[in-house]
Amino acid sequence: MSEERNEEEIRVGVFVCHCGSNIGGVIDCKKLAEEVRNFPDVAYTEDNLYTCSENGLAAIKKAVEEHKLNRVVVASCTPRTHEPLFRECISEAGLNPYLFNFVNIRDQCTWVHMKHPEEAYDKAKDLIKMGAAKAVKLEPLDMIMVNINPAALVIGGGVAGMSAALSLSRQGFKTYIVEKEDKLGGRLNSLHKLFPYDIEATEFVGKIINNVKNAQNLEVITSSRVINIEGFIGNYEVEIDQNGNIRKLEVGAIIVAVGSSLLNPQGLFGYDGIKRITQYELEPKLKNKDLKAKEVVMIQCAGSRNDERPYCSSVCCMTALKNALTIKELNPDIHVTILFRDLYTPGTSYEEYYRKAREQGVLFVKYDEDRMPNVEENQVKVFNEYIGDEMIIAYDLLVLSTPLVANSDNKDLAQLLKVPLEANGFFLEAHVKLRPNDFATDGVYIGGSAKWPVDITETISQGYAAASRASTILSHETIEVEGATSILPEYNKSLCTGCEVCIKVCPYNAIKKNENDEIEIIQALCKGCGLCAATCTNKALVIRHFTDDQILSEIYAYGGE
Amino acid sequence: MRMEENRVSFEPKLLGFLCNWCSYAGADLAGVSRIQYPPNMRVIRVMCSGRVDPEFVIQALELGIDGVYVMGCHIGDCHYLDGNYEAIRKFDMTKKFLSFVGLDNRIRLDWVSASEGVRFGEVVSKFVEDIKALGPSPLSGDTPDQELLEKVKAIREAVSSNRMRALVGRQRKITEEENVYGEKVPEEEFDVLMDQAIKEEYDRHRILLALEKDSKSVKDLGIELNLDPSIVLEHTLTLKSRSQVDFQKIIGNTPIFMRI
Amino acid sequence: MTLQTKQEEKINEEWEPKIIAFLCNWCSYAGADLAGVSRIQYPPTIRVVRVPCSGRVNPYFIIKSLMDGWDGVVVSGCHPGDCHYLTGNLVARRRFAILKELLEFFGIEPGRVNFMWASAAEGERFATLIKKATKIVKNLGPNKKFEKKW
Amino acid sequence: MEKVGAVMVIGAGIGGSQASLDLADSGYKVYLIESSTSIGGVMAQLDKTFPTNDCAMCIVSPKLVETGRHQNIDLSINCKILDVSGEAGNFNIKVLKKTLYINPEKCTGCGVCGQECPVEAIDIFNEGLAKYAATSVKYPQAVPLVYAINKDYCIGCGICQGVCKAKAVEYDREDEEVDINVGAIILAPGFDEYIPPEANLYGYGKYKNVVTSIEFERILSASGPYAGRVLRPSDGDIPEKLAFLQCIGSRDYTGNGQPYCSSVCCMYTAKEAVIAHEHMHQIKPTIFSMDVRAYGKDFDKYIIRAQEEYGVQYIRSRISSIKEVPETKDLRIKYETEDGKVMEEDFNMVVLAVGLNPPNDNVFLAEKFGIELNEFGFAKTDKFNPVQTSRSGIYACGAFSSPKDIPDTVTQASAAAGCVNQLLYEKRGTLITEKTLPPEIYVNGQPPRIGVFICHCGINIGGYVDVPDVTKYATTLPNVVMADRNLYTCSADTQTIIKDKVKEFHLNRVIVASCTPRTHEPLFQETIREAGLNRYLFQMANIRDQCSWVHMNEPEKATEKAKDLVRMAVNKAREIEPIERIKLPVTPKALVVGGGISGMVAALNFASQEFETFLVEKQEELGGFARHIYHTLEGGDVQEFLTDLIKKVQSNKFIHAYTDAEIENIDGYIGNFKSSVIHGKKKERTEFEHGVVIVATGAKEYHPKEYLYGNNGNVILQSEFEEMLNNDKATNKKSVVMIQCVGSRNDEHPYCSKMCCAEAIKNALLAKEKNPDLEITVLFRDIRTYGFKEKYYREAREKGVIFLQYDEDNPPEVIPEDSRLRIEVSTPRKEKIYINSDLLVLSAGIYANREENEDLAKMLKVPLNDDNFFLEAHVKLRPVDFATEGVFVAGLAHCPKTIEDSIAQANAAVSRACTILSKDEIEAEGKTAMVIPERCTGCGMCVENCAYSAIELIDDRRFGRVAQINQALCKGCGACSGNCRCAAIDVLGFSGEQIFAMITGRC
Repeated sequence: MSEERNEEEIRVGVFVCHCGSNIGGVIDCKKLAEEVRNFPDVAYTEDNLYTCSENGLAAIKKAVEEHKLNRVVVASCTPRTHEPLFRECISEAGLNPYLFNFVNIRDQCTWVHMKHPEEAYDKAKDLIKMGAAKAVKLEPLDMIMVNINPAALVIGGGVAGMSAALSLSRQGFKTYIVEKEDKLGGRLNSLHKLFPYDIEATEFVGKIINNVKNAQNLEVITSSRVINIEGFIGNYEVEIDQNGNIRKLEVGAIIVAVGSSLLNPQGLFGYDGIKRITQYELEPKLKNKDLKAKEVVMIQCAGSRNDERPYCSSVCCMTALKNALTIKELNPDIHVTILFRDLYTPGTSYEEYYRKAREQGVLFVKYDEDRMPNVEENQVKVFNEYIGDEMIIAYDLLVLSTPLVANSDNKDLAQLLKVPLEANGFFLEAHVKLRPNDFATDGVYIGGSAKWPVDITETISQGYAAASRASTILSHETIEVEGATSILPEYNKSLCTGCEVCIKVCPYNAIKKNENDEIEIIQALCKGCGLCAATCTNKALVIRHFTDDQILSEIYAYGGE
Repeated sequence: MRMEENRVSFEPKLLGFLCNWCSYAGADLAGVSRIQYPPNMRVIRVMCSGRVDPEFVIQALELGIDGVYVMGCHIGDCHYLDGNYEAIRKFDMTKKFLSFVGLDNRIRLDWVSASEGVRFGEVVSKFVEDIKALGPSPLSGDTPDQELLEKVKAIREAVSSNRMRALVGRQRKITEEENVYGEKVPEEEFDVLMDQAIKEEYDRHRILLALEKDSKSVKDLGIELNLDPSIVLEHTLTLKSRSQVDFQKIIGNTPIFMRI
Repeated sequence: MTLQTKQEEKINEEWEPKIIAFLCNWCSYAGADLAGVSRIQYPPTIRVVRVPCSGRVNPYFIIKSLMDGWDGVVVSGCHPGDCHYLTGNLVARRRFAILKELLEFFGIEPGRVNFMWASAAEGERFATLIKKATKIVKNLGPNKKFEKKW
Repeated sequence: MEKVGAVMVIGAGIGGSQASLDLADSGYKVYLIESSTSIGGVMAQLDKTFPTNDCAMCIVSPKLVETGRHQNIDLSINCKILDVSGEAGNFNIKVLKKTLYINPEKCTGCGVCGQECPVEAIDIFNEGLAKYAATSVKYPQAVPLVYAINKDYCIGCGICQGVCKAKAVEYDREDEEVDINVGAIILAPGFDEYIPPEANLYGYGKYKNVVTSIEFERILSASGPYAGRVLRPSDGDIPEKLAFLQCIGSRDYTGNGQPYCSSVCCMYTAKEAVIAHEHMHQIKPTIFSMDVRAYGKDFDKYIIRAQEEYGVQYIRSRISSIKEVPETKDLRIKYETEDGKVMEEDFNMVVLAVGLNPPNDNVFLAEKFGIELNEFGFAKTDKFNPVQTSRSGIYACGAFSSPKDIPDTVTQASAAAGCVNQLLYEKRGTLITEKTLPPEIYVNGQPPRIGVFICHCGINIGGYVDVPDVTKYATTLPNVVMADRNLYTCSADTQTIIKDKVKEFHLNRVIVASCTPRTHEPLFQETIREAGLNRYLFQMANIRDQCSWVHMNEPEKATEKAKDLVRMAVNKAREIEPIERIKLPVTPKALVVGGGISGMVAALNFASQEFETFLVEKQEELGGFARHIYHTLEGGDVQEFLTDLIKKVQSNKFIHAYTDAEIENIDGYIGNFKSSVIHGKKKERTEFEHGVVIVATGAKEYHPKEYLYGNNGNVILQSEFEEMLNNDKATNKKSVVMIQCVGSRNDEHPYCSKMCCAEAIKNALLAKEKNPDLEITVLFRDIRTYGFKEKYYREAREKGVIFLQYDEDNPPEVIPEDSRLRIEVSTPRKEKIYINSDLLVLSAGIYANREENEDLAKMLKVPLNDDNFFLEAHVKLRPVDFATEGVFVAGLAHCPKTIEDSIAQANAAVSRACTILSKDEIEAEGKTAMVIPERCTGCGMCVENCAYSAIELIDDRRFGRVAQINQALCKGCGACSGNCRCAAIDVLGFSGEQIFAMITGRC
């Protein structure tokens, strides 16, 4: 249906692979290669022992020149592993890499039909017939080049943001930090000591801050926030508002490091801010050494691992231990009792820290989720699991270990970046295991507690991880974007009525209406899934390399029309 | 040749659409683990199960293929986030259309993840057995059932009419998220509308095909398509208002319609 | 499209007659608009001149059109009794009855000039009348009686 | 309370629209509130209308377009009334404007959203016979042509917003509450037709081929779902044998219908039968009816024509049962013929002539507006003023007060406007805004500088015609200085672009190539006038409705045609000159001819608005026909009403009443009449000037020659019988016989006199009241007690009055037998019956005296119909106007009618007259004819042709006997110039040169 198809004659070359005995052992590849010869538009066939080997590839290149082939089909293993290899090979032979089709006659044929060699042979022949039919309809595609602006924006000036920014700026990329507050440091500014090595928080974060201050090509913009983001990977235009005046930054990648917030403890165990405080309110007291209490009781999982916040905030146990040890250090006679459900001190140094606290005389009492400690004016009643009886512990200072929660303004930032949030409001990464610091949308990365409450070490490593992921694209002037994307071709423009069903169905917001009100696909964002073409009400959109014609030709080849 | 074979030795011709990231990978894993399953199914690789256009499924059945299997990632796993959600909606609509001609049990939709090599073998085997039990498709072989072929052709055209594609294209967002008024349309309410549209478009495209052969009256159409003539009249006049059909002449007291 | 034989379609394919149509503003012009609103297709052979009433069409306009090389003329007014100006169409009807004979006397084929009546609600009828007029003029072939002006 | 010079009209059917136009033209601000999404009401659903078989669309859409565009009418659609407070002269009404989800200003009505909408919903306008999209317009020619989203069907998929190029779809548009302050309210919500209930015995809803008459109307309509072909719903065949059942839901005492007669079903059934036969000649219609109530003007002639010319068969019988034949889906009807035989006949299709119910929300409206409803649920109105509801300041017109047809509705609409005039005349013109226009640029003598604007209309033109190519072509045409294209030329922002371009390029001609001039020419003329150009320096080329939309499959030919049309428009534009609309002064006085009830009511209405009125009556005293009527059937005391009227007329200082007077001469034209009258014993002659004339000369009671009237004392007329009853002179009678249709519905007077049945029943009831065991027998052909009069017919039967139908061909014979009479009657069952009675009362009809009417008609140059009554301009839409402007008719002079109808028509005539008297000068139509004296030979052919008698031959000093056109009366139809042998008459705007230019300009 497309106009551009060049009129010269289609000549398909089919290369049947033995893959040693994996294929050749089950079906007769030589006979297959000969039989395939008389399929329509097939100009040359050949079988070889290992098509993916050096001489296999050389054979293909030779055949392409000699027989003036303009389509190549390789029947062997799975395209998932070998398609890039063969695309590379035929492009070296001067053919557009997309004029190649892969037929899987090993993993999905000979290996799985060993006991039925004749049917396997028929199946292989059918698959090659389908592959050749599709090859005839293939059209040359060029990879879409997107030029990258080698600059990065880091949102959030906490320790995660600073680490990422330092790493990127040292690699020579122009980097901006946008921080909501009037100074860098984030949560660390309010802490006294840092576990497990009891380093002074202010001193630690101070070092990082002045690294940031005298780093080249790193600009810090405080008390400012992001109000609009346009564009796509490599070409973002970010508008920020620094108390009143609007600035426009042009960057190639964005790192989200906005961290998390403290839970508002109102209503938890009778919190009053004087006698019953949180760990974070305890820190400054320890810093200035004004602690008069004699009996200190700490309650773990205060407000977390319940229905409202069904997650563990991972840092509260270590914070409690740190503060407990600091108290003991100030005055060993102060009794400290920690009521806990489970103590999370993973790793070697954390477990050691826990043993150290026990040695200093900190008492640990386990309570059960169903029977929460009952806090009265100056004593706590708690059912001790180990002795199976209720204990009464007097206190003159109650410290609650409250969890970290997602920032309330995550939703607005997510909207701007068009990225999803998970159930508790933290940012949702592309894949929990394989792409922990990427977003599904290319060009946007994440690190630190913005994704999930983590301790300082984890935060810093995630900062660096996000920076390195960003540098994978910033390091190129241009990057190749998936070539087989969807497109509204010129010859179909009259079919499109502008109903916008495609815009609404695209998971990547990769389709928009340009200024003269026509549908346009943002090639850089399109992943080529084909949802829009399958949904288009008037069949105007076309998915390149998987067009309706190509798939239908495969069906006809098999159906026997 | 196929017709005389008795039920046991009949080898169904099956077509599979496998999504590149999960089910195709599952199939490869079955290969790598040398899991054996019957060789009846030929596979077409697509990037996502959401890409499978209902027209492909019906075109395959029309060519006499005995069964079509569409496979995608498990819900929530889709590489493209919600491709398989759309696949469900398209598959349900296709199944409802095919239920008019009793071919709905020859298509199947399933989820196979990249790590389920064993399961891939099992589901394919099960599919081959089920189709074997059904016997060859009435449209397969050299003498396909002509009347049924006409109906399946009509279904293929109805399925790609812009009305059906608009409804199925917007169904998920409107019933699961929200429509333009910010309201969620209840699933059953949308189904009633969808079923009505499916029945209407099916009848209308059968009428269009019948008229394409030659001009006929409403009564002849009623007999040929065994539909109540009053419904045929309603549809024919709707098609006329969309200038797809027009009056040709009047014989006695009966107007004859023709395709434009 | 009426079911013409393939071969017949071929000949008529290239030549499309040029027909000038005097339509009365209140009924026939409104009928033509309704054909448009209901998307009823008819051949693109007519060029419309809007007149207040079919009574306005002076015989000289018709003769001037034929002399100027138009292949056909159509004059369409309101049904008797519908006329917005009460008797305009009745005057026109009598006038055109005589004019038809005069044209035959000039040797102009009778089919070239067609008088018809279509109301504002008869979009369908207007389209069929235009199809009929086009068919007649097409069969008569191009207007050779008068020397062509272009 | 300060009076407000504005009026609210509820319901924009034909009644509401007419009342709004009258008031808007008389200087009042009108708020027209419509509940549905387009104006036109039920009339827009009709295919043709009786008695003229006009196509409803042809005659109503120009009026609807005018209502939609009128500067003083503020139209709101899709509305609901929330609350009403205040009193006559100053009401406050809270109106809820429900959202259409589409912005009316931006929507151009192109219809793409309707085509692309995937949801199909039942199309209420087409009575469920067709489907339409959730986004739709009521019917193709809807006014205003604005699409609306029907929220109940819409699933919210958002496609219409995407495809709408004008960005008019706004899903977040809210409902809007508006407070409106007006001086008077007119209720015109129309009616709802009777729908047979679930378990009805006609099989409606069960048998496919049984349809209601309104559904059949859509089947007949050329723009309906069946495209004008009459097909039956079960299998699309043409129903050769078509049956109509009358009185479905009317004259029904079983409780599931209405007891009254719905007045219009007899006539619309006859029309539907005639049109069905006209569309499909093989259809043979049969009508099962009781009485055939064709009481209106030319109605009887229509019934006779239906039977003779269209083969419609009438069977006088109420059917007993109707069963469907399963195989053929035909319907087997069992009925008894007049002569007693039981018949069974199969019909292919049955149409139920359903009656008219009050609107479904009548109780709601009555509550909100604080008006009373009568026993049948219609608005209760005053005995002697049928438009005045129970609350002062609030009027009702049309079917909301009683079931009535279109002419009566239009008359009542104007009557309601007439009453509003009386209430608010001081506040006339206070709330309307005169648009200030810049002075016109003088362009005569300048070379033509033409600007061409070509429209895409979204994709409606751009999708098929290569608009850029046509624009490029336009720039190559001679005298074209600029040409450009825009997405929607009719949108508000493009109007400003046009004005800027006119200034920038000094354009003196403007051409727009887009849709149809019928709806859009006034809009663009207004725009270029605001840019300082004369309105008529404008031309349109229709490249949408008559080009792109109808040649969709041939885009290249459509583009070529578009170029031709643009070139022809440019050629014509080169020839056009500016046209001045001449202004005519208006004398704010009125002449009323005839001093009967109509004349007096009209004169009093004028006087109450302080217009000086001259009332001329031929007899010695006022009163006219009603002098010898005592009561109306409904019990109104006519004599008391009459004497009160006469007293008021004689005492009113604005009325000069001349009795025993003869009009000597009337000449002049609209706004400038000069008349002279000779009155009184001494034959004094008075002359006076006036702006308008109301003809209310009434008619004569027929004095029969038949049935021994005049030579047997026992044979009297109904009027004489009423006099006897009121003076107790009939106590000694034992048996009275009445004969109906004496001197009516025969060859001499082939029409029904409409009021004799009512008179007969009134007298019979009065006689029975005075003497219960008096034996009364009424010999009738059809009892035509239409509307609520049916109640009295039933009462008479209950009181023992015997009604006997006689056959038209052999009427009863009267044989005097000593002091009594023997009356022989042959009934349809072919038996002979003898009645001995001592009194025979004849119901004599009404006739128009030819000589008297003729000389007045000559003076006013107005026509008479063949029954010598005055012929109105249009039976349906201008029932009180004459074709000649400024002259109006009321009362019996127009046709026989009841007293309330005459009163309504009198007020209506005054309201129509006020549209002229309310202005100190009126503008005549611009595009009129124009004589070139040098060429005129004075043959006078044009004078005969002119339907508006706007031409006369004068003796000109220089050119001798030549024709001269009265610009005020000329409508510009051009019939005269079409016939002129020496091309001496041309029509401005459609001149000879302009049309030649379009024909010849081929370059």
